[in-house]
Amino acid sequence: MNRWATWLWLAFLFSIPVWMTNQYYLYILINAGIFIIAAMSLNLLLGYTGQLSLGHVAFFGIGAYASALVSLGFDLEITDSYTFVFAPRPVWVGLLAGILVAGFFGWLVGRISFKIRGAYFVIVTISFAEVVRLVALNWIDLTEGPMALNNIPPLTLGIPGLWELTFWRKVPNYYLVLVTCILSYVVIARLVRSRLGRAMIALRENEPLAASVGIDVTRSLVLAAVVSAAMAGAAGGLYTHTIRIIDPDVFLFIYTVTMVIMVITGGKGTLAGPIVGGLIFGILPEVLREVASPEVQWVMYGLIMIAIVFFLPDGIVPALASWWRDRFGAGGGGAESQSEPGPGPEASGTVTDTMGERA
Amino acid sequence: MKTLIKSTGFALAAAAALGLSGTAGASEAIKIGVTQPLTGPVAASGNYVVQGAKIAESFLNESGGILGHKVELIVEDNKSNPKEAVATAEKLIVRDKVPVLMGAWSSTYTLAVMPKLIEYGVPMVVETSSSGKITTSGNPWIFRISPTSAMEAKSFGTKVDQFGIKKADFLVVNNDWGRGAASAFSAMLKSKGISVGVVETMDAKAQDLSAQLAKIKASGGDTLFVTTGVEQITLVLKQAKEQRVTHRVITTGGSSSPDQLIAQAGAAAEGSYHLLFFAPWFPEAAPNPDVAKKFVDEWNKRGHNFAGLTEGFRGHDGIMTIAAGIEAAGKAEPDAIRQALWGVKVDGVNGDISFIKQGPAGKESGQNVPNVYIVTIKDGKVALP
Amino acid sequence: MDRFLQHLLNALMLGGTYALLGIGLTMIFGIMRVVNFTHGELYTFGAYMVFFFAMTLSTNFFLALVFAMVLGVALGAAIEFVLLRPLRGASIDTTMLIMIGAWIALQNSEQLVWTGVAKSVIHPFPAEPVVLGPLSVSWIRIFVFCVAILLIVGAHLLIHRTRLGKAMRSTFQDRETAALMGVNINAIQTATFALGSGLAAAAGALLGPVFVLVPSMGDMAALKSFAIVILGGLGSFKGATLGGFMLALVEEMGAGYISSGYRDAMGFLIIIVVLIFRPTGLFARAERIG
Amino acid sequence: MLEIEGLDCRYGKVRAVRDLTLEVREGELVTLIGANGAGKTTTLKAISGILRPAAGRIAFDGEDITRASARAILAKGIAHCPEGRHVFPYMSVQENLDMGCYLRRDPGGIARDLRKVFERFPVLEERRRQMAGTLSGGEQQMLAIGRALMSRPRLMLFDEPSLGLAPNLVETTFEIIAEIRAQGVTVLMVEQNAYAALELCDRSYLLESGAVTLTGSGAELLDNPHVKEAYLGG
Amino acid sequence: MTREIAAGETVLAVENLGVRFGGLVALAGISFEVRAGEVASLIGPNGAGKTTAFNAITGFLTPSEGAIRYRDSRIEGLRPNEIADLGVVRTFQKTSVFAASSVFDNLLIGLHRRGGARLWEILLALPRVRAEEARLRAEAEEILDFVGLSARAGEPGGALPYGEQRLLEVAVALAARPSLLLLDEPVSGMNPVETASFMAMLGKIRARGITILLVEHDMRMVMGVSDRVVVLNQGAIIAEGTPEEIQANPEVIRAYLGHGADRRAVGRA
Repeated sequence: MNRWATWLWLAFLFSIPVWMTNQYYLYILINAGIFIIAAMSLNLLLGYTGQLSLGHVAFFGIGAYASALVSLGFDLEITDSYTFVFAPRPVWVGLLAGILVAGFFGWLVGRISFKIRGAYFVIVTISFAEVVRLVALNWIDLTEGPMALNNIPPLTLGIPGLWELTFWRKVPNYYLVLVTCILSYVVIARLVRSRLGRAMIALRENEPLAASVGIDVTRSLVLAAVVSAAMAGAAGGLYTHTIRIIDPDVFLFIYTVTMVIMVITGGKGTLAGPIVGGLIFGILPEVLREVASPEVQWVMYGLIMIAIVFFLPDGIVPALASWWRDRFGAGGGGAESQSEPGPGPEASGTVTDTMGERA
Repeated sequence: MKTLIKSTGFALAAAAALGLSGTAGASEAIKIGVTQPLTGPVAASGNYVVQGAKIAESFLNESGGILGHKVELIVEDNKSNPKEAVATAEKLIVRDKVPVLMGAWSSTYTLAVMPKLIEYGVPMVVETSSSGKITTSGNPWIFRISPTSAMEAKSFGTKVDQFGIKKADFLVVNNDWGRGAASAFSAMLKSKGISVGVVETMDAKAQDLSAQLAKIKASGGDTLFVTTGVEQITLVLKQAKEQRVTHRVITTGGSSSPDQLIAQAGAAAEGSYHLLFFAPWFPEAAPNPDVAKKFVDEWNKRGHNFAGLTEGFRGHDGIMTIAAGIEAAGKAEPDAIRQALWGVKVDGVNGDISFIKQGPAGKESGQNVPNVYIVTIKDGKVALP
Repeated sequence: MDRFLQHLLNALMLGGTYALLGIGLTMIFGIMRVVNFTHGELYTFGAYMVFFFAMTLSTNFFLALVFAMVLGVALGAAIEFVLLRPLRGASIDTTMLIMIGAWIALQNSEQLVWTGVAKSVIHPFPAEPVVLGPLSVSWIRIFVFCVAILLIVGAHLLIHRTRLGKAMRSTFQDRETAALMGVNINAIQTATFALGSGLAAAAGALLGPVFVLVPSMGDMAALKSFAIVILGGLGSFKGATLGGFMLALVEEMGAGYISSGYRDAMGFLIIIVVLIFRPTGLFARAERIG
Repeated sequence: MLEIEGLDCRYGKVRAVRDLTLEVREGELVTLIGANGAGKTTTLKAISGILRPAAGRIAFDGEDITRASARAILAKGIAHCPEGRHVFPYMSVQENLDMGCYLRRDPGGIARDLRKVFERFPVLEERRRQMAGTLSGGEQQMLAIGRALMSRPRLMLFDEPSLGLAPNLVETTFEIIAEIRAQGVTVLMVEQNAYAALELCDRSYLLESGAVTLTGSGAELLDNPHVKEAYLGG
Repeated sequence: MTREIAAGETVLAVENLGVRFGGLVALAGISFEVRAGEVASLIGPNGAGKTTAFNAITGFLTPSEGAIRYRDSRIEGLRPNEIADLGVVRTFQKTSVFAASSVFDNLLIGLHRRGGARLWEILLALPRVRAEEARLRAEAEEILDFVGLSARAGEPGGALPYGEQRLLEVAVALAARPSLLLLDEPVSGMNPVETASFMAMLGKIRARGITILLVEHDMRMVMGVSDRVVVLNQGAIIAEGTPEEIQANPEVIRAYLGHGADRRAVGRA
């Protein structure tokens, strides 16, 4: 039955462009989708390993810049006589490069900052994002600084001369984002239900105990940081090729805050949480745009965030799950593994089932 | 997974609700989309532009609208942020179905919106942005009434001799506008044989500029070109005085408001020069004195901040240009408006507005050649030099 | 050389208010274990309150400063009472998220009330600077510096010499034992948050007339406070004081001799470097809040 | 003076104290003995109000203080000298003593009591300005006792006063406690050092797994082989 | 993992182990051994340094001096996970389970060392990853069965009653396949019935060939299960021997019951 639900759900998602003719809503969904990917990546760190990283936008932005630069090409004057010239590459190469570069920075930040915890870790991650922003702002030769990189090409797939598909319009971009979303979901779902993912969850729940059963703390955290950063980089790449301009403002703290709100609202450490939170906070600003002046919108944003932490500290998904359990009784159970905290057995995914992961 | 389905279903239901609420009835009015920064760091300027645009809207409607229809501005906040600028463009074009846009203040926001213009085939009148890229990147839907930094520099170049500059320093805001101005003006100065000392930048939010000023003081120049918003110009003037920087200060970019400087910087503003695109103290000196006077009067009547006039007029001129385009096109359709804009001649507050072609052949953007004014502050009053 | 000395003087003047900001934040963290993201908003609030009293109501400038500080204390107490008290014992992550929400809400309320148009406070000090040989500094800056130093000394005395200060320090050092001594831990936490907030408001009230007022002015102040506090070690009064002056110095010298574009990056680079090599801050051994 | 009836305390799922009943009469020195984890410290914390009991009743001078705040309980005259001293390490000796009389508002009385403390512990007067964290273990213990005395208590709770002290200091500490009691302060002491505690006290309660298993005068318990079993297993 | 060890051979050798925190001496050069197949206990009054010794042996703190040998390797200064990899696994004094994870997942986490799937294999869901998962699940079920928690597999670890949580702790440690298991106060807080069943469990663990080092305050339990007892007091070893010897040792009695014991003894003499 779960399997059917999954297919139905996917069919629904794939059918949206067919019946949702208003392109504006599609645009909102594309944007929400990109931030859902970013939120899912943050969830891996924040929800599963329990590290509150408030510099996550750095990876998003690094992925965006790397992807844009690779597909636009750039010149760098190394010395007076030597200039490094990087010719433009196809966009899909750029996207890959964005993922790799962001992943590399994830590794770097993980290596140096997981030595410290708590408030210190939080402040270091904020600082890292801020430094990256200032570098993007001031390294004019590479990033054009505040003048922004514009005319970034959209993704083109296919065989040159024979068949090509350029992602100019909403519908192909919607599918692009949807497929990336699904891939990211599968990556996270497979990871957190694997040996390596369980190690990350173990660190969140009880670090000394995890270490005592042989889990390498630093290694697990760094691995989580790399996967998380790479995924955020992918989101950044998608962002840059759909919005087609990128400037240092992409590193603003408010974007990290948005991602954090999405994860917390939806339910950190759950697979569905960032998706739910991402949809709500991807759509809410557009709803608020209709009803309130800009400042009031922001004030409400802040108040909603406070209210959620106060009244639904675990987020919407666990709250719904427990409501469902109370109302209709627990299903499943037994020796079925469920790596998620709060939610009951029904929260355990079936996407992976249908992908034939589990025997 | 069930939870996922349930909970995402919730969110989608919310989306659907949004869809229902958003169906506006077909209105008779001709809609013009405006995207401006109404919140965030440059919110003040964006709000002035909108105030000017609203004045133009009233003027138009008082005189019977366009083609017999009322004009309705739909104003969206781009939150001083390129991503939001794109969102506003999407919303205005797709949802509100506006046939033409005005926006988006900063070059970054304008550049962000530009691919959307091509995607949907909607023209946009650019009222403030100064980056050269906007008109040279081959976007045929762009019509700019504001000058590029290069045009401003060139215009100033005709009067530079009277200042007797030997060595100039720059202090500019670290964004496209400031950096663009610094490079355009230093190129112009160098071409006139004037040497350029240091080029210092400041974060748009920076308040303490003492380090930059100490460096400028030590450079030994005689003139300091400052490009930034009026708040920061205030700070530059005050802090330059504190540190006894003796440079003559010339502000570029047309965003400074000498009245505000007099009020807030006091004696520190004395003797500074300001390049403006509108000098509201002297509407009679404008090329179209009637238009300028009428606009200034209405502005004052509405109780808007006088200091905002140097920004606000852009909104007026932008909307008037669009109105002329629609009028000439005979219908409120994007491509017709685009073609008609090439032929418009508008009596703007700044002067006559018409477009020349810029950018790669076949995909040219429209660029107006606006007037540039220089005013100075003398005895606590704005004066023509 | 003249330029170097001028940079040094500028750094000294700026450092006083930085220290004020840092002390406020470090006290709150030290005693309450709350990373206070509203710190910058209190700074903004202080500045606008001076504007409100001095410019809108035409109150005496110095009186306006006092009012602004007092109201800052009151606002801090209110935030603590409404948002933090119900969450006593919650994890640091939870309170951090609450404070981020409060920060967004407060900043935009300020924007709503005061609009984005910059405001300027006219102060009664002469515009002509004080000239000391090749150096110059304005009267208002000297005034701000002196008041900042007075407030720092005052805060130091309050913490070390008064009954309230002792209660704060004891709570910081050993919460349970402080309770055994009869200290009302809840009240102490409110007092600490109010006092820390008051110092931030004071910094804003003092710098407002020097600079111009915009609703987003608190963001940089908040980020700098974090840098200062990390530099000095979370919870360390002396560390925050020294950290304030050090950050000002590094920023000023960095902007003067490296690149003005990276001025604000200096603070963050310091944070990262310090935390890699001395994770507990430069003055970890220094006396903690007491 | 102090009556406890049916006290139950829990840490999450762990029941640290089960249905404990005891009383302390004015002027007595009563000890709670028992092996580690028997629930002695928990009982003291419940009395002084820093731990909320799950069930039961605590009365002081006949007044119910079960739900009273630590502050109110201290004000009624119960001082708690916690296990492991818990002096404030970054405050001077003087400031630590000041904290002891945090609730008192009688400067004259405070000065007199301070005099008394310094007479009893001259070393504290010598180190008045020194940070408490730099004192030796024995000195810290004196400070902790002095600090508790500064509230001028009528009932003093001592938690493991001998823990971690060198043998000669252990003796001194017990002598001091006896002296305090001789001056009219009622004492309830938790002590692992059972024999010493039993020799010192009027009456004692033996706790095992959170419950009282034996009670009687010190001498009675000293002769009871069950005490040794409670510590070393049967 | 290395060669076979015969019962009775020394597996863990603590040599002159010293730990200082600042000026405080927590352990002043202690030496003792644990032999294969035995249950050894480390006891002593509060603050004697037992948990400190545990922490040093399992890598949670680095000793200031001395050596710790496990089989053929020096393990002092290694990280906890490296020590676990050698087969030395511990439990904690305070209840320590993965509270939000199900009991079954607790076991799967414990089985970390038993798997070897790499990131890319997991992301591609290779057959060998699936096979490994199936194997780990089977092992987890087997261990749950062993400790008698099979019925609880789906419940969050933190929701179990106290006694069962302590069992779960042991099960998680067993999942890491220790050859030496260090238990830190495993029965503290348990009622007598629970303690008794735990002692039975200890026997079963031992029967699996796992050597056990125990820190415990419940002397009935210590005396009931130990082959050998090492007594610590104030950071030093004061006695070592069989339970009977220890119970009769005057030094031990003094450590536990205090100085009065001497006077008592003198008084009686």
